[in-house]
Amino acid sequence: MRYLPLTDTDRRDMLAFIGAKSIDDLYADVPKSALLKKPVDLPKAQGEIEVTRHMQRLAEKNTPAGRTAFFLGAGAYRHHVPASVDHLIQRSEFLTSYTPYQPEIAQGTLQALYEFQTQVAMLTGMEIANASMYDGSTACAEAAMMAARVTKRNRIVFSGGVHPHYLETARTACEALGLEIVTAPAAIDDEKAVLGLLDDQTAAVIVQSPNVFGTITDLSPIADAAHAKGALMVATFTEAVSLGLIEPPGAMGADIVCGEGQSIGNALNFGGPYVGLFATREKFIRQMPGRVCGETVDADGKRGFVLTLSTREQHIRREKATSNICTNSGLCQLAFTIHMTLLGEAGLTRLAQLNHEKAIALADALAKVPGVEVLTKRFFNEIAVRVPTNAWTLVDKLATQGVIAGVAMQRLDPDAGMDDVLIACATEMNTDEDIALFAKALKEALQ
Amino acid sequence: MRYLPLTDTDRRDMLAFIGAKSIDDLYADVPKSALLKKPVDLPKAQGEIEVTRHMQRLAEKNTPAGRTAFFLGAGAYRHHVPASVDHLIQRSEFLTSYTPYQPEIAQGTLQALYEFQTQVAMLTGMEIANASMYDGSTACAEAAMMAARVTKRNRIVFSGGVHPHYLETARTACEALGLEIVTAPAAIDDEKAVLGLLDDQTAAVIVQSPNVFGTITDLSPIADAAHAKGALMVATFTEAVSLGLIEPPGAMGADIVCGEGQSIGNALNFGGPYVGLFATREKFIRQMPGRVCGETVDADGKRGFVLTLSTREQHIRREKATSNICTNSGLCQLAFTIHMTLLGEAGLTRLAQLNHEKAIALADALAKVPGVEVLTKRFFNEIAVRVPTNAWTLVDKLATQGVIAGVAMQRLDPDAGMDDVLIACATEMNTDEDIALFAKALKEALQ
Amino acid sequence: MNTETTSGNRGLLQAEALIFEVGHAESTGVDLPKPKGGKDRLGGLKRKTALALPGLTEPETMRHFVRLSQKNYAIDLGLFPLGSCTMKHNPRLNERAARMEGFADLHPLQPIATVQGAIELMEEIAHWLLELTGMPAVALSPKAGAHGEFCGMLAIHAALKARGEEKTRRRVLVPSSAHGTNPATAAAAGFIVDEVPGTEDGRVDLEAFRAKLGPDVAAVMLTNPNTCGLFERDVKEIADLIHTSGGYFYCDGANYNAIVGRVRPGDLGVDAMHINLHKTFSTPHGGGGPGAGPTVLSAALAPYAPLPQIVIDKTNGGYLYALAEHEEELAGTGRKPLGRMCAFHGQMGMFTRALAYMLSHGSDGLRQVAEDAVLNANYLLARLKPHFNAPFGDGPCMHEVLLDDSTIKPKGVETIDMAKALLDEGYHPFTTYFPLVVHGAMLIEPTETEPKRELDRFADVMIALAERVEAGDAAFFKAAPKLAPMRRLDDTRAARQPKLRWKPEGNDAAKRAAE
Amino acid sequence: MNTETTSGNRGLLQAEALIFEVGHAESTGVDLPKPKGGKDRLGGLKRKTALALPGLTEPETMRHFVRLSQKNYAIDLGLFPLGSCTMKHNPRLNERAARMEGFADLHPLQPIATVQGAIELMEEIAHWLLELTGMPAVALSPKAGAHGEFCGMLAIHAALKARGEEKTRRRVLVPSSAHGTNPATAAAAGFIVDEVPGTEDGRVDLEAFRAKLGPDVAAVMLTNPNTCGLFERDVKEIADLIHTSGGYFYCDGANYNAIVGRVRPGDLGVDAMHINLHKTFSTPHGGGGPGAGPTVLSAALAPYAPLPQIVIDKTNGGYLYALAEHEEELAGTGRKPLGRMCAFHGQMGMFTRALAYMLSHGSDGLRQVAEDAVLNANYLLARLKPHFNAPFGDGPCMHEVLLDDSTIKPKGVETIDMAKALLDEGYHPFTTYFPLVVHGAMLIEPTETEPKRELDRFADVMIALAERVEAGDAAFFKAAPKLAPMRRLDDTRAARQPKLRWKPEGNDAAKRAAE
Ligand SMILES: Cc1ncc(COP(=O)(O)O)c(C=O)c1O
Ligand SMILES: Cc1ncc(COP(=O)(O)O)c(C=O)c1O
Repeated sequence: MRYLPLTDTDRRDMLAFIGAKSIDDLYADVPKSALLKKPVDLPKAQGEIEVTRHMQRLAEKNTPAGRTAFFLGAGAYRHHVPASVDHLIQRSEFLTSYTPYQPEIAQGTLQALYEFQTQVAMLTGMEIANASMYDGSTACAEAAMMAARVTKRNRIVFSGGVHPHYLETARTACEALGLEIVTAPAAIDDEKAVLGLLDDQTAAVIVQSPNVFGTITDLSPIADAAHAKGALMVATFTEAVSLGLIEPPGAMGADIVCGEGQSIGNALNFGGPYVGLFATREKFIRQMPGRVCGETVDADGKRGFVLTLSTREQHIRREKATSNICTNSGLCQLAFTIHMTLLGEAGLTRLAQLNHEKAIALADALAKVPGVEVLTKRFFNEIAVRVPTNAWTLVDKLATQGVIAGVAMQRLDPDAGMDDVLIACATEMNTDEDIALFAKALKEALQ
Repeated sequence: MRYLPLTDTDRRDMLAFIGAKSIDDLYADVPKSALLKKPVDLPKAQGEIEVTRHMQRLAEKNTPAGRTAFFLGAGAYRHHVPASVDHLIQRSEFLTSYTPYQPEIAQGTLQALYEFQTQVAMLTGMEIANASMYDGSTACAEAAMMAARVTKRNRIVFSGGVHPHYLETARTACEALGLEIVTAPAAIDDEKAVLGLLDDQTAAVIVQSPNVFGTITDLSPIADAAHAKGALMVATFTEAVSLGLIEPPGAMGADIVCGEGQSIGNALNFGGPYVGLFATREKFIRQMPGRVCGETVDADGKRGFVLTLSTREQHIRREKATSNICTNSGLCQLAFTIHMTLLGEAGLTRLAQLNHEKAIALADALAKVPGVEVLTKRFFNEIAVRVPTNAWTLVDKLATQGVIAGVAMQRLDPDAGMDDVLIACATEMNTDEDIALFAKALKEALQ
Repeated sequence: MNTETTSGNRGLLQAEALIFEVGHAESTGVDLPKPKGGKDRLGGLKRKTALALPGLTEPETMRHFVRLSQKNYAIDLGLFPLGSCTMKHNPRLNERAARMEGFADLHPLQPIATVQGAIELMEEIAHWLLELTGMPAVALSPKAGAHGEFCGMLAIHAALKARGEEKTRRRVLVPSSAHGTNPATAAAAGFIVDEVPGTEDGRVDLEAFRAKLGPDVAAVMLTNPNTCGLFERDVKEIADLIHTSGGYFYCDGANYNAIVGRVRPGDLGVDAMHINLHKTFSTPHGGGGPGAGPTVLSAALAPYAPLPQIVIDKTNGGYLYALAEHEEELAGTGRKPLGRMCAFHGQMGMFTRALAYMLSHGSDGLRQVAEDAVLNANYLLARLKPHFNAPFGDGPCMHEVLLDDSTIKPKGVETIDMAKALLDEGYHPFTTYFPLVVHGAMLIEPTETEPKRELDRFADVMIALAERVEAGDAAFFKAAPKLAPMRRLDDTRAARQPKLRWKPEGNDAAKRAAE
Repeated sequence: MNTETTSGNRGLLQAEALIFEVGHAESTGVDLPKPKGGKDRLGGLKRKTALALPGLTEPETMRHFVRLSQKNYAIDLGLFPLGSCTMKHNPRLNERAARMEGFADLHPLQPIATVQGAIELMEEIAHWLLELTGMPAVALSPKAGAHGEFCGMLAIHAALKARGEEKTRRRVLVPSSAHGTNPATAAAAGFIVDEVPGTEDGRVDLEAFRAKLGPDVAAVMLTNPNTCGLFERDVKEIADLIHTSGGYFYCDGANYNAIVGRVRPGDLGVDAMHINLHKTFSTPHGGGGPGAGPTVLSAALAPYAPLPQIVIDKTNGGYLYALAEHEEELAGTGRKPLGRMCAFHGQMGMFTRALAYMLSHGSDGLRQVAEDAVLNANYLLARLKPHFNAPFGDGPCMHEVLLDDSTIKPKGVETIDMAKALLDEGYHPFTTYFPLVVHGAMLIEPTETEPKRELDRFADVMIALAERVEAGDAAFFKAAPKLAPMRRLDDTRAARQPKLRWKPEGNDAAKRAAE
């Protein structure tokens, strides 16, 4: 087998050296009854040619986004990833290294982490950031739990614009801990509804901007109200590129900013792996979940980097840890860092502007379709539109014409009572032809 | 522009430091009349998204071999290249390094070269090998010229089984030098015809096995006859994998072995880049063309490798050099070395056996098609078949049915008078279904 | 070693500043069409706060990260014997498969008809995991091992709730040798952690365990093979005991590599177990992640598996894969999902890699994986035992060798020093000081992808170092590493005055970097 | 630096044996189905001679070559100022394009209808080259620069033959500063090489050149910008003179990067010029190749362009690309191809990369390439001139800076020593001892993809070294390199007793390797 270097001779010699008669001697501690006599009932070993054919066959049963006019976002976004990004993250020294537990031979990973933390802090307008969470949804759940720790309160208020998957993920995690989840009804543009839900038992108010309908909101009044009640203001987002063009949560009073980093450096990958961004205030540093990398010096006084503040983490703190997270999103975080390094302020700003302009063009094109109403007024690259039919069936229908129109709100939340709402997004990947095709197909579908 | 690091500020500062008013000052030596005032008439700069679309559009106008039932060889072969090979050759340290002129910081390239030279020598059964030529055809031309140098004679005899492109390439190169090219008529299986062409002015007799029709030949009698006349025996080949199963030319008296290495480690690439293999006897070492890597030690007595015997080469010897070659096929040679390392004797032998068995299956399947005659009796993975129609039009016709049947001899040599001869090849990439489909389509096409 | 150079480089080892110290806000490595620049629809929320993010052109970016990468150790450079981490070879075929357009360029919310192959792949990897573990159900969405633990403990919480016992059964028994994620996860799921001591021979103390059982016990979290690299002989008794006392058996599957294809957790009475695809099934560690932690569940816990779930839509005679994303879509199946672990359906990019790995090995190859992993570990144990203290080294180990520093400490050399000396020898060290139950633990996991030659070379180095300790050369160890990219780093300083990001004012850093 | 370790590794720098010293003939890293093993059809020619090729499994192979790679310097690691080699950034977009299934998985002999996009791409790159150079025709098939030279000289030979002068015009004038491939090529094409001396200011001596002209002169081979990094001011006169005397002007285009988009060789009277796509157009050097040397031709030489040639097939109103592979297929066009340069159609894999590079820059970007390349060189010249002797440094240079060791040699330090000292500083040195016309030449080509920051860092290092020479520390230079993967290697020994391959008996090597 091509991955197994031991030859039969090696195996014989090694058993002899150990003083074992057969490999089974080494499994002596396993209850005889539990030791399988023969391989389980699964296919036998295959070479690269066969495995490639097998995977190709499965891959070809799917319709890649790039082969369609593609307008789907709602938590994952199709952006261009420069060839150099994917090349660099595949370097053996990054791809096949472990968590940097031995900093003297892991400065590559560590310095990149330090750069990532700085980029995330700058992007969100916060003081500090951690070394990544699994994704935006779990980062959001961690933010809720952290807020409860910081405030020693157990009531979490969610606005009606938070991505339903984020809400469900946080609910699942928080309720086990006995935290109470309070939610405002789903609404295209009504984040301020959370103001009415605040009380002095509230640990945090969690608002998404741009929200799941694309609406962007000024968080300052919400932050002020939350602070007045002694609660933390948690801002979340699913589209990191938006921060290139809109005011960052950190500048609007957020105490914790968490969100999805996939759109920078990472492919769609059918939902994972992605990279959760998590930033907060310096004063909350010891309540922050996840790994962090910090600057220090070596025995020669040279600057270097190490994983630090591990007294917050499970391997030291065990049941008192700020989170149980161990493996995080290392390589996706590296892709984010590299792409962000390539972009820089100039590139990110332009990328964000392009996205916004494509979305404006999309909104205008769809608005012209009889019976279609654009519901989102202030947006970055995503909008909600009302269609005069069931949005989910409409999306499936358009797909057969090579248009992935977006996602029906009903699919994200069947109970929202928004079966006629479609969420569509445009990025730099969409051509004017794509938009025209979408509008045309939509018009025909509705006739 | 993403590849140009100088900022306008940099440019201004640098010009000032140099003491130049404008960039044109630095082009002062160029005749004014020849200095272009504005960019030439070509498209302006484009980003990755646009360039990718442009290349994708062109790529999609082609039919990739893998999307068809593919039986084409005749100098380039479709074999599986393990994923790790392409990954390794893309490592920056290999991909973006130059010819190892500074051995202290090029041991990676040099040791791999030394391993390549050893592999090629072992594979061909020769004493030494060089660091690669451009491809098999130019290696063959170099062999002819080397033979002329070694023997101080100027008559080169080619057998009728040599790939027409190889013959033409050698003819083009040799005739400029005033060497005389003598060729036996194209024949499926008549290499010994060269015996009648030998004389005591003959520098070399060049025989290909497996030849362009797939026929394999015992070179020993030809070598003996050549040596008797004081000529060198030059063996060439286009399918390196064949050496895993058939007796190597070195064991049959060849003085120079040259051929194409593409089939190990390298994709089809529409004809290039490929890698020319060149091996010979130790005693001819100083007449050998191309770079060679040799073993030595460093100041601490540690084993290391350097480019050596450069007194044969153009940069030292200039007009008296053994060849004008400078840049060779470095990266393709590395791919060959890596793939050969993965294969080893066990893997190469099995790969060769599989190819041979597929070819036998192909021959038997085609032989059953009414009107089709298999002409090649002793073969490795390629055969010539006679079809009851023009082979070229037949190939074009079958292509429309998703079968790339091979190549018509007429396309390679219109003057061979073999318009009804088709050259077809099978490799480990062909499934039994491919072969059945080919036979079926051929049968129908001939009805 | 610290030969000074003008450049700050040392031969091929390049000094590298932070991007913030060399980049410009105007520079970029990405060319995009110029925006048309019409009126925006941001409702006055256009960014006012400066970004100040530096950019680098592509050549500068390539160099920056290639230079950084060379300061890293990696599996592709040599033995990476981090115990408990299963640092095995990562086949490049898997990387190629994961990048196939038909997988990488798929959005998780695409119309179901356009992603049939993707869901079929999820079904296929689920099938492999169920066959290998002998369990009836699996939750694919957990994103790493700890997340899988969380999923399993939430399933137990849900099952207890269904029994109306979630308030009464709050105690979770966790052996003292457990990995930190176990107690952390139990706590995160709202349970109270109760430690179970171990025995002289590195296993759970069965008597102590029995004594702790009671009506308030929700579950036991047991790692098997355990973190000492040993198989828990009494695993079946433990399973029976916890079950009869009304609790559940969570098994930490991080060490599954030792038994894959040879022992099925389902035959041991396990109720839930996560599988680290980034360990046993070779998806790359990527310097810290991403991973994937599919969690297999027993019949008792299967009904509580999280959303989404794959269902087959046979409406009008068809056969379509679909995803149930909400409980109502499971109506009538009797399933009561515990909720949702994360957005979307899990780490698809890891599923493609892991499936390519499974198909490549096949059932026969996977069994060989376990045997070779165990053989390699026992061979190292046999070679090192004479020179180090192996606390539980009398019997065979599983896939990892546990040593401690008890014999070298008297000479002034501790586990950490031994680890740093290995850096100079060109090795990534073993896992240090884990498990906590053994003082000065050195946990060595060679994995099955090491040739005997490499094991012998490593053993020779370890033995030579042991002899150097014997010779009383403690100073040599304290001074290590000398040949690594950096000398020993000051952890205390990092934690005392945390500096977690670059700041403009911190620009003296620029100079230091260029030193 | 030579700190001994047991492993032979030095930190991250891994000692690595030859595959022949560690592999087994039974081991393999490739799994293939078992052959059925029927009767062969090899006619008794089945291999009898043992192959004895060792194999390695995939993990071992990955490690072997990754370890080796780290002993290499590369553009992606730092400045690579090899004069005459144009070591510029190699964009990864180009690698991606070359690997598109529709290009990489195409056979050169596929039915023409199945490769229309490939030929269109060849047409497109031809169009770019013709527009940029202002020439009427191009031969795409030459596989590297020297091969392009050969193509050009064969075209000249063919043209002379058509004039019936191939026997009388045998002399080719080659400046003494020419690259070795020029005389070597002229000789290979059957010409007699006649050297033309240079002037004080590094150009061709026009008078000497005029004096050498005559009825037996076939051509002049001139590099412009020349190998001293200077533009040949008299290039037009030279062109006129050679033309009026009945000869042709071959221009070596290796240094085209300095003028691309700014000067068209067609406007200078050039008859043939090769273009190194692996220099000007960024296709990777790959440790020595492959390259590509498309050769542009003047109207006088165009008819003799080699086969194959792209033709448009308009039969019954269609528009199909086709390839004329034999002279008869060109009947009626008046073309008399010189023959065939190689099998198939040229370095397609390089065309895809180069086209992606051209499209990315566009006509504006390519012009900027030339200007920045020249600016970077002149900036370095200005910084280094005060500290080294720049033989032709009074006027501006083109894209490379020529220095020599005349000021340091008296202190006992030669060009080679300066080069080796740079290795310790983490730089690949300049080109040494070329061009031959300048003793102890150091030819520095920074290229346009270097930021000013890197140029300054390099200049600081060069100046610091110059000062060290001044200080009389010659021993330091003779001892260099100390920090590179190896100390100075013994070239003489390698050439005296050539050892060009591993041999079983040479197994003491194994031991030495492990040192
Ligand atoms: C024994 C054990 N359990 C659990 C984990 C957590 O797995 P992950 O890092 O994938 O979250 C690990 C990982 O190191 C481990 O070693
Ligand atoms: C001036 C000059 N001419 C010709 C050549 C030969 O080009 P190639 O190496 O591509 O054959 C070179 C390459 O180094 C060169 O520098």
